[in-house]
Amino acid sequence: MPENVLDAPVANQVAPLETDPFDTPPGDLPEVDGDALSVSVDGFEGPLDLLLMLARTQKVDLRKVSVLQLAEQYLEFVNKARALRLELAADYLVMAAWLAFLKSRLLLPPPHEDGGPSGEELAAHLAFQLERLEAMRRAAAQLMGRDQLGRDFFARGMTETVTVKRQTEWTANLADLLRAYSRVRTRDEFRPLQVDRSAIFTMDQALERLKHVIGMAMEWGDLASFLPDGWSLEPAKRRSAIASTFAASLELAKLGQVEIRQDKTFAPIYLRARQREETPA
Amino acid sequence: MSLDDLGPEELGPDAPSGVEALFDAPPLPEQERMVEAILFASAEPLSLAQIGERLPHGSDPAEALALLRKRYEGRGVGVAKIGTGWALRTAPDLGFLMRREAKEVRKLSRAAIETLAIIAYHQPATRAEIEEIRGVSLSRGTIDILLELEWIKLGRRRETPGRPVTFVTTQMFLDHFGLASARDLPGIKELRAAGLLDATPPGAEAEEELPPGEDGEIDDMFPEEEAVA
Amino acid sequence: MSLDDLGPEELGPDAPSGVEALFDAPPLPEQERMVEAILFASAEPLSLAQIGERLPHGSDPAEALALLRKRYEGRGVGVAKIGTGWALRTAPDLGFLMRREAKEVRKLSRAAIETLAIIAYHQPATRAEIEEIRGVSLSRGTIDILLELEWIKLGRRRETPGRPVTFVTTQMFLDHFGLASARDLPGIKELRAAGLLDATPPGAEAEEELPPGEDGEIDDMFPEEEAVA
Repeated sequence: MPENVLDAPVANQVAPLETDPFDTPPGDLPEVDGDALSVSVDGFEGPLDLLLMLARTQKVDLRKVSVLQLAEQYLEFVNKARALRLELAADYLVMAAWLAFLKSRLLLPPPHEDGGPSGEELAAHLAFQLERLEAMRRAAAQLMGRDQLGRDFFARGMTETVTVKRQTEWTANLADLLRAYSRVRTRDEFRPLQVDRSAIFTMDQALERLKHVIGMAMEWGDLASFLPDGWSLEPAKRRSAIASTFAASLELAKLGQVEIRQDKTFAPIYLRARQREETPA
Repeated sequence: MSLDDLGPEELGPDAPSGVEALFDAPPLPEQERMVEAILFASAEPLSLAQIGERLPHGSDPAEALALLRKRYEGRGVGVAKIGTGWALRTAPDLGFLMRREAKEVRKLSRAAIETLAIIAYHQPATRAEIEEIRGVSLSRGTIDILLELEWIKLGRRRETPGRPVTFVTTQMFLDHFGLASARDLPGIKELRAAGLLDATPPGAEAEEELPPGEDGEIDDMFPEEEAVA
Repeated sequence: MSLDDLGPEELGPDAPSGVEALFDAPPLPEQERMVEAILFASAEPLSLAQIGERLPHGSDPAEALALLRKRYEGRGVGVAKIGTGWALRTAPDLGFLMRREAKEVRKLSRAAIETLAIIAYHQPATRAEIEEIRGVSLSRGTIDILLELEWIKLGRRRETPGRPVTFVTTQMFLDHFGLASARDLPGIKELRAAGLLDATPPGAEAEEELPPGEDGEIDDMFPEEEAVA
């Protein structure tokens, strides 16, 4: 079993990445310190980021990283986090499941030709992804470490030489253009909703109808059976009728005219007229 | 005599390096380079004292500036005295080359950029269509500015009653916005994904944006606009 | 022999002025002065063609620029190549003198910096490719900050299902980081040689079961990714 990464002080392995002076505001850093109890995935940008950090604890060239060992390290991390009842985002769990699958492929003898990729191929691809991510991080740090315009080297400070002919140049950039279009289209989406009223069964209508028919319903009846004729077939009309009839039934329950029953969540809702004789006066 | 009193003349360009060198002014040619960079980058003319403040301790700004003025004599750019300060300026006799630089750069108005965006996405677009999408009538100046910038031009007339003129974007438009073609403009979903569209009103995700420039019929292009009062 | 055939050499700097001289290009040293003034006055890099447009008819902008570059070698200000353009910029080693000119640069998030690097090294890059390399989905605001800075722009749509938009870096990006071209990005040759700018490990089989979180998008850059479990 590899060393327990949760217990290992790994901060120093993370360090090379954090030397990038332009980034990583405080709080952005992965937080895995010597204390076994402080397991946090908050600082990681997803499972791949966490895997990369774990891979670094193997202290080998990323090309030589043991993917099997890495899978175990990750699964152990996830188990630990779960034991501590930490909420893990779904993608961490998906990655855990995939790594468990990869582990089994790596450990079991190669299956008969099922056409799927071998465990080694999957492992090679994962190792490649880690190496590529690390390479991009290093490239990003190198890029930001370059001399930058307006900080290390400069364009001319004064803007205008000759003011012979005043000419207005209108300018806009691509972000302006795209924002403008977004704005126009959003405004469109916020226009007052105009619904085809024919598909709407209003609550007033439902209340009127329910008041009339509930008086005859001494037995429990499914809410759906109280819908007006012709409103149950078309989905849009049915939805509207159910919503308004349900709202109307709540209203009548408040007034003490109706009783409502539902056996469990999402079970059918039953209504009946309030049984007067059972009510203590 | 302290090191600070040593001008570069005393030490010369071959002054011994070492601990003391940290406190020495750089050689005069280096100071001249420095004055050149300082004047170039400064947004306003600088006095000799201001130049001196920016140079390493012990430098001789007057001497360095004199060298620089000499170097730029007769060049396309020169060291000019402006009030009590010094600045790099283009040579007065070359002013005729610079006329096009004398521009006042202003951000395009909101109406103009929205109009432009609608034309870019829905081209060819008529004035009525632009007004319909923006929900306000279009002022004359808006289209004029865009035409003048040569970001839009007239397209074919629409073969509908009244045969309205249409507007389309130009190659200059593509050049200015760094686009390979109008078809490369992102759709609504992609705009939202890029964070350029902030609000997501309920039900909005159903909307599928037509890729621009697909040349759809006008009726296909604005299907949801019919309900507009 | 027409006057247009006369190079500046034939006429010399002392060529008689008058009506004919209007049609001659000025002598090369004068052209160099002009290029100097033109570059000096322009805030943005100018291409050789743009410089040529501003020079008198018959001038040789390439030759004049070559002379100018030589003249500015080792100076406090230099002629920098930025993409397809040229601009005057202060020498990077003198940056410390210009501290007070330095603008407060917006601190970019780690996500934005990595996204920029991925676009720069893998361009043109789609959103899905950026997400696949980083292993997380792009948060809102990342792309739009880079667009706002004008460090990236839209490239051609990928001609694959969904026709996703692509992103490429701009000349402003090159200018900001002092790069002559995207080929001069630090370490790009090594990364390419190591296969790290490819979609799959060297020698990998085309058909693969990929780790989760991959989009399986088909395109030029990642042609093998279609098979996702």
